[in-house]
Amino acid sequence: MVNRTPVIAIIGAGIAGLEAARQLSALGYKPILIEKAPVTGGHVAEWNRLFPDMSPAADLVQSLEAQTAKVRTMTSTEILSINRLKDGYSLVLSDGNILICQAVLFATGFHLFDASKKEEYGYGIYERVITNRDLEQWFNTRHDARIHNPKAMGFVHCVGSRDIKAGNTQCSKVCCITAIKQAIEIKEEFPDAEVYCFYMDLRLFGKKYEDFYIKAQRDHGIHFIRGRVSEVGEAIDGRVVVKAEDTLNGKPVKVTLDLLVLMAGIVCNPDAQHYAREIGVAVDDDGFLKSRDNVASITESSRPGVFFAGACTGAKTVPETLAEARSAALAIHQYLSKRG
Amino acid sequence: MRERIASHFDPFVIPFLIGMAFVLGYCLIAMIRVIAQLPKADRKRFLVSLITPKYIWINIRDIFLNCLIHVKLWKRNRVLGFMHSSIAFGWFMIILLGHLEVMLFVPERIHLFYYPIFFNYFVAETESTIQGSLLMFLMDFFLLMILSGIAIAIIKRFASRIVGMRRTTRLSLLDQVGLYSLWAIFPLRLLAESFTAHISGGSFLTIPTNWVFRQFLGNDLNALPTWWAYSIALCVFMCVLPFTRYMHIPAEMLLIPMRNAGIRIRHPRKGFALLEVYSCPGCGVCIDACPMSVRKANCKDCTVYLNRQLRRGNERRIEEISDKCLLCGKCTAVCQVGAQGPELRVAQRERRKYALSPSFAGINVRPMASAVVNGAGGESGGVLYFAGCMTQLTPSIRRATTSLLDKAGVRWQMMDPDGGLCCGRPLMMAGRSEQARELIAKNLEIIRASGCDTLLLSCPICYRIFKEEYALEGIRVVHHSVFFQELIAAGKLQVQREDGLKLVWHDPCELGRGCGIYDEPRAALAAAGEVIEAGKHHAESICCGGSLGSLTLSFEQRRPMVQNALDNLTVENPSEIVTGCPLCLATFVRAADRPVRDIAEVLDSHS
Amino acid sequence: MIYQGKQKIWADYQKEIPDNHWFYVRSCIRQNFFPASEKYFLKICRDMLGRDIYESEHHTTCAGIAYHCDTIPQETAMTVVARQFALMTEAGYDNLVTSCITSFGNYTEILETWREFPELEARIREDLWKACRREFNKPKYVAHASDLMYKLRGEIAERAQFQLVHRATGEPLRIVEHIGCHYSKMFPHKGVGGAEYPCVLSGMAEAWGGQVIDYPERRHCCGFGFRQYFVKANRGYSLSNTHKKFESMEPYHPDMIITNCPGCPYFLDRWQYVISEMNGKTYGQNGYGIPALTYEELAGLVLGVDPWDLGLQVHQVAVEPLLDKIGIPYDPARKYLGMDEKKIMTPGLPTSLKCC
Amino acid sequence: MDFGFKLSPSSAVNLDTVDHARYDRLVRLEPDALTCIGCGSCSATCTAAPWSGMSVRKVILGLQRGRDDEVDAMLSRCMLCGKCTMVCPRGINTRHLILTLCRLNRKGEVVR
Repeated sequence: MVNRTPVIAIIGAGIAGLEAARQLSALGYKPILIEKAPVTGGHVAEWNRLFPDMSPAADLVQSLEAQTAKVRTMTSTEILSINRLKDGYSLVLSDGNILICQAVLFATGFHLFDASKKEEYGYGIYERVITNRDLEQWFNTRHDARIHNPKAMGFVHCVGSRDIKAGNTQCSKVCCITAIKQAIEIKEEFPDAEVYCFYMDLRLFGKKYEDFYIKAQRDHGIHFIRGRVSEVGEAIDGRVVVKAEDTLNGKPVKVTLDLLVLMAGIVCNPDAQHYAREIGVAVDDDGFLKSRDNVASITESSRPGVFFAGACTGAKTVPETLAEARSAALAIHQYLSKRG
Repeated sequence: MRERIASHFDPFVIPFLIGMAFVLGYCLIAMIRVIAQLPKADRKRFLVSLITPKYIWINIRDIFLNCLIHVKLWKRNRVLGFMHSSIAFGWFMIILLGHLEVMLFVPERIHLFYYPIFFNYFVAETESTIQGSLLMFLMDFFLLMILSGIAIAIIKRFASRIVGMRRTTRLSLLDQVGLYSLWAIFPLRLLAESFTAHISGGSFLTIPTNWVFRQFLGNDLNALPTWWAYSIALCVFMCVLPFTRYMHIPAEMLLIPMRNAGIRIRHPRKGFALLEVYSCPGCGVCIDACPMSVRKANCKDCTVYLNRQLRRGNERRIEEISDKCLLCGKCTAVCQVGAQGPELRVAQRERRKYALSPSFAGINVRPMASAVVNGAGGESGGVLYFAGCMTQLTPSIRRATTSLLDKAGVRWQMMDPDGGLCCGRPLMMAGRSEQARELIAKNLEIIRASGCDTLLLSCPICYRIFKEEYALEGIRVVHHSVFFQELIAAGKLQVQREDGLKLVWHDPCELGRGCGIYDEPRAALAAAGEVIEAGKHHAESICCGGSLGSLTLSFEQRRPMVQNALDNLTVENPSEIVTGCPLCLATFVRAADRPVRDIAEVLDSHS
Repeated sequence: MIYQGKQKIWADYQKEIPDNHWFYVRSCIRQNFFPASEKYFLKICRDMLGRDIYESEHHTTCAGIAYHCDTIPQETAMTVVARQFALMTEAGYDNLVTSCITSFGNYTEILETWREFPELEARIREDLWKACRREFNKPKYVAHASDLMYKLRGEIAERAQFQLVHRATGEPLRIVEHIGCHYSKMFPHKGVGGAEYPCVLSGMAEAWGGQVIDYPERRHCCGFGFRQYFVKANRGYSLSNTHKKFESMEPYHPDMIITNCPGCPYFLDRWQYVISEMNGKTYGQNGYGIPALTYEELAGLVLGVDPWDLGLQVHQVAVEPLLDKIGIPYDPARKYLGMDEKKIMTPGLPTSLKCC
Repeated sequence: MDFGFKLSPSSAVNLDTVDHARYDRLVRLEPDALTCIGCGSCSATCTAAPWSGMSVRKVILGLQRGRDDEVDAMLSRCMLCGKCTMVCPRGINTRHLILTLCRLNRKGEVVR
């Protein structure tokens, strides 16, 4: 091993993978990005604009891609299996190659909760029920027959988050601010629409998030109703009837909407869980990969040579993911340097 | 001595006569209207005062000192004082001397109104007599005095800072007409008299100017147009006067005796309020004084503009100005005519119509009343301490106050240990006095039940209404700062003086300007440390900006006012800011760069 | 409404329903409300479709009503249910089919409770032994009778004399399905199609030619709610629930309602009369009500059973307009004839609700 | 016919039909009302609350839900002491909001 450039496999070429690859390249390594999808950029590449500055997501992804243009990137490549070696790992890839590496970085990201599992909300059954991802894609493409000059719209927070029945008791962290961001964008597009946000708690922890909230209330008159939507029905005209309890008023509310957006939560990528189990990396009871320490070494796993970056260990915002990717690159560097 | 005009008349007096007739007629009608609008009891009171010798003397003295000499203005700003008194007093003297001349020289013409005004045109006087030369000297002297005043006025208009005013009012069109005609009157009189001086005589001012003019305008015919111009300027001024701020000249002469008779604003637009509005000279002293003026946008919300909008009947602006005001009373404190800005605003608020009015008649105060009865333990007398709503947000005041009471061995009990009813002052400030009376009745029930002999307040907002509006005969209403000062003076409360402790006392509006309490808190504080003064203090202290008086000012809008008040307090770099109002305290604490405490806290920590 | 979406959910919630050999337990109240329903369930299964269904005259209430009225503790209900299981075991059956939705819910709830707390099951076994010296095996399958009917819907469709279509227009009838609350709301996986979009009744309706309509308050309770109805002071609450459902389904102009619960058809039927008396409002066409049938009655009609033999005359809402729509022949003169062909009494007519 | 029971009105608030004219007018006059986060500071500190149930939070919410009777009952107990304004974390001028509301009739018109 000595004198040979160590091989670092980065699983997933979303923003975490790209940023880690960029940092590792800068440190003189030759990381290899393995991406299941035909393109890089992950979830962020599908998003339109990012809070809090409303900067285009494409700008961030393109900038990361440009800076990692020289990194060997294998797209449309799946990992069939992953095995532990004496001092490294071997990855069997779907293109027939076997990759022997000294360090593996999980940048596997998250999966959006399948909103149709919350049957009472009728995603996939009612025409006018869409998800946050659908709406974000509409912002990108402006092409969705369901979104046509809505007069009344609703956002349901915590769909598949903080919900023991949905198998995910964790807060997905970014949905509150995403809902408010999307609600504002919708109001900018359709100023006459009444927009309701049904929330359990509003968790606006990040920089400038509260400003977004105040803006949504004050400048756009978005209605925030504290109460989780209990059920959605379809009216005879195809609009959806939403029922919830207005808990601050202690009374049930009912409203007919032209469009209902479900803020699908964040769950761990099942592939990541699968790979982790193959090489004996622990999966936490929240379904995400388990860090060696949730405070001091979140980017390190319990196995030597296996590292984490981004949402594979839990819901993260974009800046958090980028910071973690840098941190993971440094952890890998230290690990490889120590090994000599 | 001879009369120059055989007919004793010249057409140029006609403009003056028209102006004079108009202004006198207008003022007479206006005066009758104001008096008629007074409530019956007030009217009677006022008319009786007019024939009461004591009031006659006070009225004459006040009118002389305020309207002519502008004593208040002198105290405030000598340049402005000189400017105003030179014009007012000078003009008054010229008119007086004119009449004197007529009486002395042509007493048979005294019935001609215009004779004293245009005396030099109609009568040629000789300066060879002592009488004549003295009068002519005095005439020139007062004319010069007026002209100097006018000169300052012109400077003030274009550069107010030179005369010590940061801001001055913006004039309406008619005000400008009035102003320029007023400016024109006296230079024109000088011209007229100068052109006439070689015929009718003159003194140190008119003779030299006459000589100057004669060097190049050597024709007596020049005299007549200047007399015409002088008369026309007078006419213009008098004709626009009722519609300009100069209406304050006659209005104030009625206002002074009315105020001396104890008349108050009873109606937002009629009677005394109307008179106050017209008494406003529009000088703009209130603009600089107003704590809201730190925001330039609020300059238009000062009392001078309220009066102007009231004259114009601009309801939208009247409401805006009335509701924004902090009711700190500073404008009244600095006002030359004593216009009551806060009272006038509250009267406007009172006038407002509501779809919904609160009602407190249904409150059952029996539990609170029986609590104080039990608290008194069958004994009468003792102190009943009412902390009030705001003190509940500043529990340190309550703790310090009760601690001091214990230290002084006073027998006391709380009136609102678990929160009570509001005193009613905030409702009064909002113009809902009828509802406030319901609360007053409820609170009275509790106070009376307690059998106390002293009602102690740590909140000046409460203190003011308990003092002014509650029928508490036999019970002493006292603010804690006064009460503790007395305890210290009587030796019942030992306060240790701390060396190097520099305390500045913030006069809360309701306590200082509202109730006239300035010295007791300072005396009490002096026992604990060195008391220093703020930049502006006593009656001119600056409102903290947190006042409940303002209905519409938002938290953000108040912020610069709070900062300005704090800047004023820290001019002498005190180590601590001390106040006696929980609202001032809460307001200052948020923004201050040094400790802010209530007087009770300071005394408690030093005893 | 995206039908494929529903199908996807139905695929997730399919339960195993054995084809034959069932131990049948009746409902306490259905025999009073709609007496021919249970009779025709047995008749259709046994006589027409040749299934083995056993019924014991010794079985009692499952105690579900008392349990849901909070008048007995669950342990009591469990012991009663255990006796029912013992009867089934003694008769040599493994599959339990209940006529009542609340019974179905009660059995399911007790079996699930025993699964979570085996010590409780042991105690109940002991109690049952002490009480009546009986022992039992837990049933292998518990189904509601509508599950079985759902399973047999294809066979019934093959033998159908009538289709649920409007004879005049050829349009499918618009059918509101109403599922009893205790069917799958407690345990979604125990119901065919789950709790959100149960397909037990809609499967029958569609198999027999009808079209199921989906209205916003489809999930809502019929209003029975045990205590809400049994206590007169609360009865307005029960009525208001039903009213809410009718207001919600009204714009869809349903031709009929089918239900699988003892209480639901009763309240959806009778309350239409009460609402019409209270505020003069009727929900069917031309001043009639919307017939609310049990699934057995519907199966009977489809199979060509005489409406009066099915007991449709005991419904408050007149069924004649519906029969006419489908084209089912009936003899108006026989409507109020008893089994012995003698005239039973004719009910008085309501003020507003039109009846034949 | 008297059955001895009645149809009870629904307690649910139907946002499609609820009349919020007064609320709409209020937020035009007092846009800050929109920023209420329902924290309840105002109710907790209210002088009138202990004996009247007054709560600015409930007033703002009640208006949006068409519960005008409850709103008016609460408003008619306010003493305008201003404590709620002091504690509001969003800086809403609750005191003026109450005064403004008292000036609006049910239709949301300012009474003159």
